[in-house]
Amino acid sequence: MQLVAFQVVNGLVYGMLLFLLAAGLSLIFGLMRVLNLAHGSFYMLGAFIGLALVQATGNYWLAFFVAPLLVALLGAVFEILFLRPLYRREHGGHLDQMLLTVGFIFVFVDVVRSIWGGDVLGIPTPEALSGAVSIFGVFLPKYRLFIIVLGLALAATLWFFIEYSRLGAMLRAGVDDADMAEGLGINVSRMFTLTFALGVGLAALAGVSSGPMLGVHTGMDLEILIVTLIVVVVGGMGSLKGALIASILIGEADTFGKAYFPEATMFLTYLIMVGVLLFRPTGLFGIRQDA
Amino acid sequence: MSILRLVDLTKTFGSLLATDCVNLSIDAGERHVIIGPNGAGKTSLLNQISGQLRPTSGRILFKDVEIAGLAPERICKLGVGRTFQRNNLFNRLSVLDNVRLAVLARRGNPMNAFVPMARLAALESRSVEILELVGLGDRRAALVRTLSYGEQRQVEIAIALATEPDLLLLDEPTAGMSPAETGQMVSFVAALPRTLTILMIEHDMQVVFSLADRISVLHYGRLLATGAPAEISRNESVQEIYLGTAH
Amino acid sequence: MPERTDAAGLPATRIVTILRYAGVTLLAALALVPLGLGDYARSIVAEVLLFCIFAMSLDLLLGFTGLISFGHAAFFGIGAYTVAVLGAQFGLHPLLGALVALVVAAFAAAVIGFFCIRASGVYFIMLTLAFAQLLHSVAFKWRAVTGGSDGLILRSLESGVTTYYVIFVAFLGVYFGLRRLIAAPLGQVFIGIRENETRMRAAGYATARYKLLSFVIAGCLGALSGALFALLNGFVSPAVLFWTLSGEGLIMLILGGMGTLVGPIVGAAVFIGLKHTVSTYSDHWEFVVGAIFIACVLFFKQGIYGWCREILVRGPRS
Amino acid sequence: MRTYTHALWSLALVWAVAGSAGAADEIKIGLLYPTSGIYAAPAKQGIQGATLAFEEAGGQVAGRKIVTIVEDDEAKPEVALAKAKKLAESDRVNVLMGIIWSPNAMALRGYLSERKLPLVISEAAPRPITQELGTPYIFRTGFASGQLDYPFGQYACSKLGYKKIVVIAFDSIFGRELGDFIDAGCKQAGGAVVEKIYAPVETADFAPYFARIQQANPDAVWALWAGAAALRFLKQYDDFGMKQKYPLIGHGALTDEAVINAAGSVAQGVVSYYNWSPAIDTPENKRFVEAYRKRWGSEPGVYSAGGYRAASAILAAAKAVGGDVANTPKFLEALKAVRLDIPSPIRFDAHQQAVHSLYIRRVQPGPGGKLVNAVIGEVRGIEQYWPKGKPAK
Repeated sequence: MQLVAFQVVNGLVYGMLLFLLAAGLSLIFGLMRVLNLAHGSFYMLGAFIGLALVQATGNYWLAFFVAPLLVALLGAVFEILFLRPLYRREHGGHLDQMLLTVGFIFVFVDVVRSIWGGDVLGIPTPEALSGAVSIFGVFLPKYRLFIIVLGLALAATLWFFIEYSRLGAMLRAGVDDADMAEGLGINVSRMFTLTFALGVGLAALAGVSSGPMLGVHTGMDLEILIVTLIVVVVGGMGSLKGALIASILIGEADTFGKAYFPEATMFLTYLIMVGVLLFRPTGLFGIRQDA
Repeated sequence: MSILRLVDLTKTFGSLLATDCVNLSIDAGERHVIIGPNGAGKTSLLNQISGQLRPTSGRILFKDVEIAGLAPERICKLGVGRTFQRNNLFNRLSVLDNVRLAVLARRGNPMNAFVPMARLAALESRSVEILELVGLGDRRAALVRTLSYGEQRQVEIAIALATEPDLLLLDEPTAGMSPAETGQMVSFVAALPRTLTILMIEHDMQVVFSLADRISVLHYGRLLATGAPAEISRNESVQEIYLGTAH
Repeated sequence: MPERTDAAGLPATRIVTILRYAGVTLLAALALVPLGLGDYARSIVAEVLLFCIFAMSLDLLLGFTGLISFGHAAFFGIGAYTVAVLGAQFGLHPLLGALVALVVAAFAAAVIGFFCIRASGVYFIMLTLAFAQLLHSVAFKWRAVTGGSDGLILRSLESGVTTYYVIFVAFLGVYFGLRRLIAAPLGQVFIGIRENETRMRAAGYATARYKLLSFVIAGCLGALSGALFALLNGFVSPAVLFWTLSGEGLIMLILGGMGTLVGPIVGAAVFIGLKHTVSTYSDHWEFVVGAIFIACVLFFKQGIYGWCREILVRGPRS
Repeated sequence: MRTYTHALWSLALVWAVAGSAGAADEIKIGLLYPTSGIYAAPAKQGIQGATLAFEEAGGQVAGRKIVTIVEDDEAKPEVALAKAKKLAESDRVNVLMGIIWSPNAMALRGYLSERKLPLVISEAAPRPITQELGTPYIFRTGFASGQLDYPFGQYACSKLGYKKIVVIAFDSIFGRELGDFIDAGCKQAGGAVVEKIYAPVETADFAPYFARIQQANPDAVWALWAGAAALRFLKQYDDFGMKQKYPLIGHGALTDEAVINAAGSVAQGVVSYYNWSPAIDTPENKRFVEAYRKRWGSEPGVYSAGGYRAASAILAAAKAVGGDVANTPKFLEALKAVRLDIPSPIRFDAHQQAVHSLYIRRVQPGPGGKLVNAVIGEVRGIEQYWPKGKPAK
């Protein structure tokens, strides 16, 4: 029983990390119809910028807040410079935008490697969260519990923001129908920039907060990208609820798979995805997609 | 003898009723026009008949065969051709290729992977025949995207005719046309053989009254009235909610 | 905007004649390569030719049918592994292995395609990617058959020159075969689906069936290129199934220009050429790939070939 | 017709360029390293180590200039093969060295024999290539898989007193093989591996496996992880309080200098083994470490030592044949006789595999507080391990 509880919690930790990434990717896609394949690269940038800030200031929490902001800023610039010129193209230029983000996967990883080298790096666990606690006989590192709390808090904040704020309402309108939103006088291009910045900022937050747990290295972008894409596809593109549920589902499946069917772990997530898409071609909570 | 029968046809989008229990029967050879204000569910109705939309409930009988919920290509093969409200063409292909693709589906072997299309003379002559019928014979080499809007509407009709339908669905064939083009379109449709049944949506009342054998009025998804043009123009509730607003 | 490939539709101008001459010269030169070039240069040309096949097969899917696959490496890998496994485990001659590879790939493409074609847009992209990654995992895990990460070594043909001519003939076959197919009704139906699927269905085409057919043909040709790769290289590892290969296929298409048959050939040649030169002189090969990709998407939408054609047809800035 | 003439001219030009060969009095050495991608850092170390050796020799042997050409094998066997062909046929190198990614060594084997081109492997460890699949053209100055692991299994059981061991390694042929060799070594010394866990190479989260370790309740855990995964493993092993309960021992990659620098205190106390450590306290090693530091301004790692060693072997053999490396049979003979002392002593066995010393190291703060792999034990003259028994001569 304790072992099962232990695995459930660990699955949740992984799931929450995936959620931070999936939420951003899903929002960006839902609103902008852009499949941002460089999402993992922003995750990596978050981790490396966070690491640089920790090394420069010695303060983890500064890095925790500032690195995502910097990456969000970078994302805004990225959206304005590279994605925006393409919306006018055929079918909104979405294929071109996706291909563009593929190009940036290569560019970002090379830039990061040039700056930080190819060595393995780590962010030390902040003092307050190092060590472990024992809950009902289950031994858990404090930092992992922090990741769970962080993920749930952000899920609640995002939900609240989307349901109740003005910006959130505009975002929902945009996800439902971009043409209509423009008709309602919403400044769609500013919305796009903000959403993209928010999305990649969340990815960067995932990067900097995974640092103390998973380390920082130049392969982390692709490691996380594929599984994030699977989560988003299973949950349904554009759905926050879908992203949350699918993140937990994939996180738990992966953890339990490793513990109990180690030979099949590599296939498990793919099988879930194929299975879900077989019955629901747009994911568990996906919006209809005509593009 | 009726060629198309709609029985209790209903389509909902969430809480919105696009088609509300519509019963309608159309005779072979009839020219039937559906009118109704914007958002009355006219195009939704057409889309259900031609298979782009799947009805929520009810039946669609074409030549006494149930076609509700069939795929568009199946329905097309059974003999229902259509045009779209907004031009829906192969914009980067030539006029000839647009029509030839439809001719190929009906008269050729689309699985042929060896003989160049240009060498299949029968397909080409048939396509040219249809293009000349709609008055685009000399525009066959032009790319569709370079055509005028009215010419593109003609390509729409040409493609629909090339599928050799028994029932032709026209979704606002004169929308966006100049008065002269509209006149041409009316005489063209009027000249189509009576072996072809036509169900069309139209806003322009002049067009409606010069073509229709019978008219149906849709309002918020419900069929308000069906009858000969004279009856419809006398119908009080129609005048109130439809003709009234049109004035 | 890539123009449609329709050999018959082009005006018989001087430009066409020039292009034809250039094409014939190129083919003649390619036929003579083994006589003049050394082993290494010849194997590079052979590599270019087989990646031309890969890029053309992807183009059939993406450029002609409008299906964006991000998992074409799956078929390349199926082809390569079929030849390698049959050769290494059963001693089958690689050329026979290549034939078997086509059958295996057709079957696999039918199954994978059946699942993928149900989905559209991004979901299609993701499913193709997922299937390719799944196969990558299989190649990694199924050590007894695939050799895992160590890969498989296979017997090559009697001589490098023979291998070259096998690849050259396959290239000719695929190029002229696809040219025929594109001009034929089936190819025109594919183009129709790319241009407007709704219209095609309303005109009576069961488009799902044709998309699946396109997927299967592209899969077979992709497998052919993979089989030739195994033949040329004498070695196969899970890298041939990795998603970066699918990405490189896309780069070749964008670089050369999709929706034409010459475009992928130009793209594959330039890409492979660049890869071999840049990686010798710089460790920033990834950056260069990314930058090319970005530049093509932003500025050269029609690709090198499309751009050249435009200049030839219209004259420079006329 | 003009078009044809032009095309033929350009074709002739291509022939001319491709056909040109290098000067005959140079010693051309091809370095095959994965200089891009995730192995870029080890590759850089290896190349720097080799370069240091070539520079110390004055860039020449017996008056012949040493020319090195570096190619990126991208840690992909297909690429390694293509690049080896390029180095052999286009650059016409006399000898190849390098290779970190094991499958690449296997992929080159047939081609090297066909081409009669010598290769000195600096790192890649696939065992068969110096055993049942040995060829006259392949030498290895690095270790073969099992070479260090089997004796370490014995050492852990007999000297460290760990009778019950759990193996946790990345899932690959190499990882599984090493697990088996540890097992065999343990058994030989009266212990046993009670559970073997093989997880994907890119494993991010090890927590699910910790439960299995707890269930097995071993005396120690032997781990094989490299690079980023090693860092994660060390961190998470410590986070979950596993290190206090089950002492961690492992392959040298687990406590590579780059890894322990990034990991910090969580790596402290881990016992590992390798054929080298920068902390080996001999004059030869100190000389190497000092020279490397001075030349490159950074600390040497195991790959630096590996590159230096492979390059030194080539230099020594080239010297023995008076620079005539183009005479392959003579050069191969000379290679077999090479013995090196810097940075640590090696010689080749009859199968062209280097005989190493095994260094048992513990991660602890060195002078200046920085963590180092301090040497706590040494076993000399370690020959490669033959799981199926050494063939009778």
